[in-house]
Amino acid sequence: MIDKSINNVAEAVRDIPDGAVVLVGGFGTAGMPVELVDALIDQGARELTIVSNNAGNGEQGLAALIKARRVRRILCSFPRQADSHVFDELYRAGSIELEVVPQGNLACRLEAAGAGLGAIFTPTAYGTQLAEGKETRTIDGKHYVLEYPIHGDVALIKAHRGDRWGNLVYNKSARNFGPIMARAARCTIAQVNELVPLGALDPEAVVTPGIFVQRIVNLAAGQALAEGLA
Amino acid sequence: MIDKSINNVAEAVRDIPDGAVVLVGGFGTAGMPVELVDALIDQGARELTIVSNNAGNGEQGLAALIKARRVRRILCSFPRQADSHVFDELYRAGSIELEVVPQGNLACRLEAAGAGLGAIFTPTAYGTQLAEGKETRTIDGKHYVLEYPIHGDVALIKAHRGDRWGNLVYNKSARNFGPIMARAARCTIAQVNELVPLGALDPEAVVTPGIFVQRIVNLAAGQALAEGLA
Amino acid sequence: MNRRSREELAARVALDIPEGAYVNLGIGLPTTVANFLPAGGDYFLHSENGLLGMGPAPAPGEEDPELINAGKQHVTLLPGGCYFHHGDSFAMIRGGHIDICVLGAFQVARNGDLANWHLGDPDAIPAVGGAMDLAVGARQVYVMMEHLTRTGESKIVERCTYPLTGIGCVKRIYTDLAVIDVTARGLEVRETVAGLTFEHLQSITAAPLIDGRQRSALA
Amino acid sequence: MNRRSREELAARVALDIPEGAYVNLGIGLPTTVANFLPAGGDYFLHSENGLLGMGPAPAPGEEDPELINAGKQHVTLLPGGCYFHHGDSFAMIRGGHIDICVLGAFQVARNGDLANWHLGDPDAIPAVGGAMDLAVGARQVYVMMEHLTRTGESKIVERCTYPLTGIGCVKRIYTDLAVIDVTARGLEVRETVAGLTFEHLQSITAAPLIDGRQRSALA
Repeated sequence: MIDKSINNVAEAVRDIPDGAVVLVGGFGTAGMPVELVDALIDQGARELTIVSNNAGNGEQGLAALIKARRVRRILCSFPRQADSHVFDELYRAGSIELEVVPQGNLACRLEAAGAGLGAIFTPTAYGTQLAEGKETRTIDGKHYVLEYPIHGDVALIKAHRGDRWGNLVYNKSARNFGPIMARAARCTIAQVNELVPLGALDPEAVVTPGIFVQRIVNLAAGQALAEGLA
Repeated sequence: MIDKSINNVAEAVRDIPDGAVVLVGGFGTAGMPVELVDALIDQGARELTIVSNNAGNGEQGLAALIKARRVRRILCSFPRQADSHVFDELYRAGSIELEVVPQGNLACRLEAAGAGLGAIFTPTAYGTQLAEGKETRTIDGKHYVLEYPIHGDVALIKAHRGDRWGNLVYNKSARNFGPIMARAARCTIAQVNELVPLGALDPEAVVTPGIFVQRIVNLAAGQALAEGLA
Repeated sequence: MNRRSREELAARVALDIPEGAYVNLGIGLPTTVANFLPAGGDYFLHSENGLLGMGPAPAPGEEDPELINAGKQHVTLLPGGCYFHHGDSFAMIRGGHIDICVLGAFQVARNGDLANWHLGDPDAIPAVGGAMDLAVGARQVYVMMEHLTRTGESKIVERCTYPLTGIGCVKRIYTDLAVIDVTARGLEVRETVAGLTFEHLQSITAAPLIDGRQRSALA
Repeated sequence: MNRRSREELAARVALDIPEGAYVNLGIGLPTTVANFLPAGGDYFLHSENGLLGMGPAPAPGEEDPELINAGKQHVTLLPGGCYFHHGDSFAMIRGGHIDICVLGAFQVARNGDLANWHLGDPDAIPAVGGAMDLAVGARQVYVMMEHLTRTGESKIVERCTYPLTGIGCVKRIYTDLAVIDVTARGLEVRETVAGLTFEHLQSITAAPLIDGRQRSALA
């Protein structure tokens, strides 16, 4: 029997090495896998490269990871936000590297990684600062920039429900980068609010097939366990 | 109020011009939009370019369209089948052009069209006859072939249920090329077994958002109408 | 002259959005255009974080932290709306499936170049979001902005001095003073607010304008 | 010698598929490997037409024309299986998410080149399906085939004479006579059927073999 579920976030992230490229789901706080990121802070891995749409909000989740000085480099589309003060301060101090990637290029570079493409010609950012130094080509009269896949060593994502084979469904706009990060990483770790029996998810409505998920953490079980121990 | 539904297959295909590039869903007979293809035969458009996984089965649907000599050229991954005698005969007679495209390249070229990419480096077919004369590149030690998007003027697809905004869900392995063809064509025409009220489809489980669908034909209504007229 | 308020500007943009259009409204001022679309009509609002058929803000107390728009504001989903991931969402944008995108801008150039993501300050933290994808992908890119900066400089320019978001992408500019189309002939003024002459508009605009205002037969 | 039957060959391949593997079984003979996977274990069968967690053939009378495998045979879906479109399906294949793919072959070359889609006859109608994607995308490509053609020619060759499906992609070859790994050193024979010597196998094989059979300590 194959059971990818783990009841404990600490166990789920235990082997993420220093220097890993970690894809972190979420758009702002929606879909941010806060519990997994907190576990990664406790775990202690350093010199991480983070790929995420934003560079952390407030003091939680990704912001806390950055504040703990575990992140060497971050790729994101929109670091600067009203509540991104943790990132802002380290960036201005020169303590964190930033690569700004247009949101759609972030998406299609992750998709290219997941699908095994070597590179893609995307129209986004042609003629702008963000395409400086990049290969370009005109195809059928339109201009394109060559962009390369973004592969993750690990993806940390938040889904709504999952089963022991790793099949996932999401909740509303918390879906965002989850499905495309899941397929772009060698090891995808998903936290779910509920682990359901095999066959309980509608096979027509599974958003992330289990093939893209290596570990699934049932937060409800973790909480029940913690309460039992308390 | 926007209502993309049409009760009549003839009406749905009325304006497909001679010479159009028509994407036809289906893998074998599963997901083949037989009623729409039959309507296209009746409609009379000629010199079509067809993009479909197969080149027709038996005497129905795509096979009938080919038999009616409406197809100048076909792009597909697997024309030769036990029951592809209609295509086989015309091909051997030199009456139809064939471009064989590996199934995954067919898929990702349709996806590239739908997503607005200019070209993609795909590993499939590198070093084979099907990549002869094509641009290649080695990226991170792996070999890739440059492939271009396949845009359709029209897509004819079969879904299971839909609503008046064009949202679609499919049935089992009849899903196959439907969702990626829908987004690769300028005008996507979907036949559905059932038209449901707006909001009846679970927003988490819509497979093809209505933005990719221009016309939706409710076969059940068409049949009811035909029976009423008979 | 009769400078348009922010609400009047949003209402004016809304007038040009036909029923059935797939529309992405940028963060900030463009988002308010939604408030002026006729009630009862089917307008398909897209949000790049994975929503189509976005509805208005929820009633107080009914906010869902996992149902937000690209500006990270709480929203709702209409019956017939749906959710999808970022890959699909930007396929909609880059693939030419969005009919109209309305964006704010720092500058728009005579040739339709758009600058709206970065003021070029080397100390600023750059952040682009989906602006470059929208600029290049939407079939029609409309800009809505104040005609002048707070210090009175024209935001319509011969050539952008701020870093570009997209080249030659803007089709129409809505300001508090005028509606201007970017055409092969140049910047064609379609409307001016009451009490504003073409000459006055030109005098405060840092790029040559063409008077393309249509006079009704009755005028 | 003890030539393996088609069933024995399928059973032998099945032995090398670990529980939990994501596996694509090619059309024809490879499909039958599924029949020899241990009951009760979780094996994830992928079919390129959009199935993961494919189950056995349905009971007679329960066939669903819209639930078929890549060979267009009626199949079932296990609880925990799911459906997806061709884009996602080939992302699984090309993206390196399929652990093992088992394919038939016309020829396999010493360096792992695979020929299985076309006999090169100029009159033949070419048809490739998903073979080239599987050849390049699956982490491990296994071939199962008869060692010799009907006319007695070796299907293992120095260099393929038929058009290639993929270059250097085959990792292991299962024939009715032997199991052979394609390694950097060449073709290493791992097993031969009872009664077949290495020398005999080499004599009927059109590429040099290396005797890599492990002898148990008790032999």
